[in-house]
Amino acid sequence: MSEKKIKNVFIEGPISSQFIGDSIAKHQSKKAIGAHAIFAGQVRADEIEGKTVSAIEYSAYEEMANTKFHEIREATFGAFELSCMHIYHSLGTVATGEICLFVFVSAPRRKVVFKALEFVVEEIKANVPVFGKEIFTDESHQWKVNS
Amino acid sequence: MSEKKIKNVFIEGPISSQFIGDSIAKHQSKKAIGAHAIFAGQVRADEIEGKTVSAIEYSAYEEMANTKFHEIREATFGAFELSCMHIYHSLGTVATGEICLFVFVSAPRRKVVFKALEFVVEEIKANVPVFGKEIFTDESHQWKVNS
Amino acid sequence: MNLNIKYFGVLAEITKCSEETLSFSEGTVGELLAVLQAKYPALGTKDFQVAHKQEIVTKDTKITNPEIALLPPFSGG
Amino acid sequence: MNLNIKYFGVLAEITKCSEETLSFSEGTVGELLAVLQAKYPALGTKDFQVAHKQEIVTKDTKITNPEIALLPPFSGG
Repeated sequence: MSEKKIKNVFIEGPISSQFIGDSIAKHQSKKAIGAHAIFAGQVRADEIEGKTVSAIEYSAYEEMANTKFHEIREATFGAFELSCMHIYHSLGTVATGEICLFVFVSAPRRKVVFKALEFVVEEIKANVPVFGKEIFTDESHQWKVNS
Repeated sequence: MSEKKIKNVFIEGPISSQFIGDSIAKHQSKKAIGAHAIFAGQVRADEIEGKTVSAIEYSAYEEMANTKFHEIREATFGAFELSCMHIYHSLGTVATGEICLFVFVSAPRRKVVFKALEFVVEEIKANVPVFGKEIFTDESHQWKVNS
Repeated sequence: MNLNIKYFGVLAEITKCSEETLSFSEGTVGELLAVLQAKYPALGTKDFQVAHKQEIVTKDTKITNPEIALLPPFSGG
Repeated sequence: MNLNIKYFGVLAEITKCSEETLSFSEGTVGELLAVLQAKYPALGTKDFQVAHKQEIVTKDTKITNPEIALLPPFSGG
């Protein structure tokens, strides 16, 4: 593990499409970059036993989650030749259609960005202690489990 | 081949980060979508034999290129369970740091979006008659070849 | 040692709190879980992992740090 | 048949035009290329493909459509 400062990955509420656009814009001064790949997780209006999801309320064991995000970042930079990587995850309520996870990787050449993007997202799903409470339109809820 | 209308994929000049943000925003009403993946190709300031690229000037055999983009779109929808797919490519001059290719795929679930994104980008690189002229800072040029 | 036990997701619904302080003599994670399951029998019906020093640990891990978290299945992203 | 020959990228630099009309009796792509390479010897030094009906074709394809394009290596994206 490196001694780099552990960043806070969490954002209160949804991640706006403008935030994503602005993140891309910030990389346009980095002229060694040739390829960006982005993942955005959007809250689905799933129907479960006749009830429809209206939002997900995210909570997390934040200290551990930020440590895990940091470890994922280090492992990804170790495995793939990337120029930049950014991860943002929502906390609190994110309505259907809104974005709750934003992963952004950039590299000089394209080949690595697809694999790196998938790696980061799968690592987050598997190893980061974030918990989603699916709120139904009738205000009942259930705890989401990743598949 | 389906009889769907062939779209024009080309945009004159660079693709702005705001255009990408706005494209994401347009999908937030599609509540069956759970995952978006985006590829953005950015023009690199490559150094070649002591000269630095300042821009790429794109031209294309447009009719055939749009047909090929259409075929790629059909093949991708056939191979992966996607909700949406959008492809935009620049024509004309795109300076270093600016974006020349934007591929956007969306699906209910994440697993397919990484593979679909890579498939689309590789198909474009291999099969679409687009030609990039690398303009150096001293105004000389060379014709780019994809690797 | 006074332990600070944190509960997340459905586990916090069972315990009706997000964290609590518990006096615990030296021992393993398994021994702590026995205490907690006596206090909250419904915990036994749930799938969860235990984090100690921000790492997932097994039942035979000896507790050396006061912060312990009970984590239901992850569902980020 | 009058053919409309389109040139792209470095090939258009060699021919000094992006398209031209050429009278061509019936024949194959290979036969057309022999005519073009006689007119533009430098074409022989370049790597390119031929598109007929918006598909890449081989030299023995018979030309049945008036639009023919000479395409250097693709470099989109």
